[in-house]
Amino acid sequence: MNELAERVKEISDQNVYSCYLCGNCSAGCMFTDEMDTLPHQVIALVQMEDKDALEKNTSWICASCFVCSVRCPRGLDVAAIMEALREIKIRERGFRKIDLRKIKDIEKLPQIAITAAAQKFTW
Amino acid sequence: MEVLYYPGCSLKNTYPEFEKSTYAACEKLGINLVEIPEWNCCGVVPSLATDNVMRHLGAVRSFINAQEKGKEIGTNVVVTLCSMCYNVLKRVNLILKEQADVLKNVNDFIDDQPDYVPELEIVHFLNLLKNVGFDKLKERIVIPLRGLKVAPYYGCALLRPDRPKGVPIDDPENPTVIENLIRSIGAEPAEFPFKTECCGNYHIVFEPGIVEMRTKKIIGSARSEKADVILSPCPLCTYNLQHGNETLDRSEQVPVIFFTQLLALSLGVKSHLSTEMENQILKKIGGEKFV
Amino acid sequence: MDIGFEPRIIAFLCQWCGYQGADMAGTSRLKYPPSIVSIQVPCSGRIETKQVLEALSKSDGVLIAGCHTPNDCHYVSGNFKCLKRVTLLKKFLKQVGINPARIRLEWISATEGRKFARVAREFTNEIKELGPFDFNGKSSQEIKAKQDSKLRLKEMGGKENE
Amino acid sequence: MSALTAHRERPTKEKIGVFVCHCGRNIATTVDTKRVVEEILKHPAVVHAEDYDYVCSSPGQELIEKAIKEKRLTGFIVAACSPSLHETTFREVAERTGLNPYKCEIANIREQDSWVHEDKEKATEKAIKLTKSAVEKVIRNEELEPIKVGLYKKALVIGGGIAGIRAALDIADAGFPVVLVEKGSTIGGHMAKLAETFPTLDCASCILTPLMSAVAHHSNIRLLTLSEIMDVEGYLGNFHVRIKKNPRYVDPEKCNLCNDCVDICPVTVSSEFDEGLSLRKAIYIPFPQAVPSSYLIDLDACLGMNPITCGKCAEPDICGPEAVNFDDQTEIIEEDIGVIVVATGYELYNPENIGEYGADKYLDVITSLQFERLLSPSGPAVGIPKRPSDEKIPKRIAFIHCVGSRDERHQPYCSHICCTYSAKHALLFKELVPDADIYSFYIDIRAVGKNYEDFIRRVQEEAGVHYIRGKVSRIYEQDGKVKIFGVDTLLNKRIEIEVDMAVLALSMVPAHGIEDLASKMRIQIDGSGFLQELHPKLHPVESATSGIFLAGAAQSPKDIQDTVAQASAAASKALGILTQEKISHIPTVATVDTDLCSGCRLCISVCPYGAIKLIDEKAEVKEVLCEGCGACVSTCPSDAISLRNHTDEQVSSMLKALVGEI
Repeated sequence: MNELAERVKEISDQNVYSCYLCGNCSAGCMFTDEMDTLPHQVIALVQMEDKDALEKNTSWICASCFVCSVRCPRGLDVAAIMEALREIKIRERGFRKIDLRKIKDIEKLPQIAITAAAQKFTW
Repeated sequence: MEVLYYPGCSLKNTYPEFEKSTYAACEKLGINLVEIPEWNCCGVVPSLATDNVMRHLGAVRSFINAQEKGKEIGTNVVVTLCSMCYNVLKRVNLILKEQADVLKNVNDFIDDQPDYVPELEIVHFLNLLKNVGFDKLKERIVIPLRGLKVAPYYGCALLRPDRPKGVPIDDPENPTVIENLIRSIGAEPAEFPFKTECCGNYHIVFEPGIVEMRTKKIIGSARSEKADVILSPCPLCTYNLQHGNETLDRSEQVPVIFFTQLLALSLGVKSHLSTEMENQILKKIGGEKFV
Repeated sequence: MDIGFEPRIIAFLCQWCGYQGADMAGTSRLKYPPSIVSIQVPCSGRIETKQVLEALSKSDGVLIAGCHTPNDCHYVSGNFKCLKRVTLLKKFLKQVGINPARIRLEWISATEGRKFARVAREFTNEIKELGPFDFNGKSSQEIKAKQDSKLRLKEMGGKENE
Repeated sequence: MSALTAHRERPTKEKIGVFVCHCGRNIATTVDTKRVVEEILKHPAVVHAEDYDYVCSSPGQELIEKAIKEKRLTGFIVAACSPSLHETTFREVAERTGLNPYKCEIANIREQDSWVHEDKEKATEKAIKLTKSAVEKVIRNEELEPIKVGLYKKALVIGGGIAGIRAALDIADAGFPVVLVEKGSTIGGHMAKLAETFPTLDCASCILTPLMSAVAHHSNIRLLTLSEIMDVEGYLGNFHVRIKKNPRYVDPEKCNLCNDCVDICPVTVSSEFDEGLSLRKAIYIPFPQAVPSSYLIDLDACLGMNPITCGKCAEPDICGPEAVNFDDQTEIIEEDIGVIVVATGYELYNPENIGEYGADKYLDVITSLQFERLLSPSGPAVGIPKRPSDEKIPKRIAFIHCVGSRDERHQPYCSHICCTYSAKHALLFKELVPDADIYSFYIDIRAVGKNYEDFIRRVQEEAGVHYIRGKVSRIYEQDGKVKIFGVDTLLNKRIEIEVDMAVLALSMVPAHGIEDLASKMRIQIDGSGFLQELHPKLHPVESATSGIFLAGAAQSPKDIQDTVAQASAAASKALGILTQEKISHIPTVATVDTDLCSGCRLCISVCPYGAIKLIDEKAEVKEVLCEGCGACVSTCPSDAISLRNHTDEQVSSMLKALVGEI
């Protein structure tokens, strides 16, 4: 297993090599219009130890709706893999995806939206 | 029936009508909700990183308070209304039940409170209603909502993920519990295919465009099934769907309300719907006499 | 360890897999030390703890090779019976002060000549590391159990099937 | 060549000869055969030893024969290649010369000695040990004869699909009686429902119905439909089977297929034969070519023969021949059987289990078998598929592969035939509706079989099917259209398309009730629920129980070609037994010393063949059932059971020889 896949496994307990690239995750994903790369492609990149997987916006667009995870024919928790890719970046020293101080209309938004975004985008 | 109740932040701030309508309905149904003392934030979205248990701590602190209160009143059932709270609490509780090492870690860390013994059962209010029995519920209905077509929207958090086992309150692909509730209060459920699709979740904060795109599809799907109203179990879904409605023409909108509000209305107690909304529904069911 | 030490190893090979695997090693002309001599058994499930112990009493190590678990046993489940027995026997050996590494259980199919040769080489080296085994040696720390071993093995014979 | 004879006093009365083979240079280069001969002669039981270039050759065999006669040998050892090569050869030499074949043993000094070692001295030492160990064994071998038992020369075939039909016909044609048991009301199985078959596009009915008719008229075949196996007792050659035959309520002998009963029957239910796409009456014939050629009454749907409620079909002016018989009873039939072929076939996986495809909610999301019926000229759409919701001819169809297959949540295995039949569906449909748009979603195209790749190519080239590599995640209906969420993993594009109808290539699963049947027959079930063959490569049609053979999709998903081939293979295996006068069984079986047996039953629990029974509180081995694995021997806490020619004493003395103590 390559180092990147190993790291993903450490964080998510998912073995990306189980994936046979059927594309079910990408087919059911409601957010692909915003993604530069489809979810199954990102997994293929991790299989090939292509660090580009970390630079794609796919994992950041993923909203953890788990449609991919409940339908994966190989039983992979795809959402957890996406979270692992986010975490690898987030845990890097000096990395900052978002600035919570720059949220627009913060007083209108429900707390859960802000907390959820903070949970997913910050350390 | 006395059960522990975990409200969560939205019910105290953004959407008090969700909680208030629930209390009203529960009183009618003989359910006594005992709010957990000093509950704190659940964490909203569950951490999927298995190497990081710190994010479970918020939930566990509330569990400990619930456990102690539960001992007083003699129950281990914790009911939640907000589906995001349900999802986090359920997941964390199941993880602690299954993984003794995680439980030990967490208990060691929280040294200012009693240990958590994972014996609580986290239940969503919909399942509580199911356990009470939709047939029994039907008997208590004062205003049957005949002629009202209701789109049951589930969102993600009540149905997914399916691991650890036991998180979904119903079949993740073909849930029926809200439909059964709708039927029991006399209304007609709209079979709309987007009932389990994601509303865009926390993207409302930085990428509201994503949420608009998603919610337009969901609302459009409910509209094409001629739904008068969308029923939601989730404060964030409700917020996002309402946000979606705002970007649509008035004729394309479908109002979004909490399922407990419609339940309260049919039970003849205060629904905490806006007067306009309540009149609209009563008009639809030919019930001006109730107005 | 003594460089000149040539270990004696007895291999119990099931007739369908382990023995055929050893034959395949031969057909492929794969070399391994002549320290290993084999005895063919119908099934690894036929091998008894007392036989393994008897073999060990006359040698420095015992190799057991049967069909792969879970589904390859010609007799449905003999390999599992063997696995249970060997697991228990190793625990027993440890208790009486014999290094359980002197007994090795392997699943080797009829086509795995390469694996048989590798296991034979590895096991010989391991036994060389452990040194000669004196089952009857008075001073040997590895054995005090010979006298009551038969009795205790009988007890195990009953338990392992529970 | 050298021959030496020992003249020493011997404590045993056994006189053993040893023949050490050079195998040309194969053994002799590494093993000093002369020394082996010298050393082995020191063994007290060995009266003769010699070495020779090729002991397996004719002159070599003659050497053995000569020594047996001259030295009055009681047994001999050949130190040569592996017993798996020439044990049989040398045991035949023994038999020819008047020795019991079990008084011959092989010392393997080639595969496990000369070929794997380089040090000549050590290899020779080892050869001596191995040979001595074989001597120790052979002097303690009992003289055994194969166990012979008689057999019933009759076969039972379970399942009346194409596999069961083929196996039954093959056995019956060879002149042996066959009992063919079918659960349903007609034979023909799934194949009868198919339109045309890949890759040749033969019409399924045209190739199947003559075989069905042959079964109906074969004098050697007793056909029992609406029947189930109740229990199976006994062993190879001597099975006793009880069969429950459910009532048909119409006498096939009398019924003349006039259809008057159907016309008058007031009850309609959905047709199983048309996969729920059409209706039938409570009295019905599944399809016109059904065998037996007769109507039957579905009593669950029937109003009953009470004249107040109904009973119209039984009236004499409706059923002239008085074939309708409401008093028909369940029958228990007992048969003595020699061999059994199990061909219980498959079912399609229940699409309701795949919620995201909505086959239970949406009329226009159908199964592959339903599509076969729609394509069939005799089907509910009379040959041009119409979609179930509005009976319009669909213009856009999506075929979804791997539905429930290669999927951990459903079946992890590949169902083997879906790629090819989906291609066939596309081709047949395109021929009927030339302007149709066809989308075929696949993960991989697995067209493994003779001429299959050509067939796929033809479909791609001629039918212009849009093959899209990618799985479909969801299917739903909205605004009267079937919508599909898919992906093209080659173009890396997510796609949402609208079609008129979607066809699910559902995975094949074992027929309902297979586990129950398997446990009655003591045959194994594999991890996927199919029947387990004895060995996937060497014994693909045998079950672990002797005399029970497997055929068709009951063993694994397979197409018609493979099914028929396996059915004929099973039939030939069955015939191999039926043509024998007596059955031989290995004599190296377990035997009980009743004086030592405490009746603890441990042996019964470990025997994989049910060969041990407790008689008068003592274990007794049914020798014909025992396969000689020895599991009972190693389990017996009282040392009451031993295995013939593999006794504890033999193992013990062989061990001694192997370490040079003898």
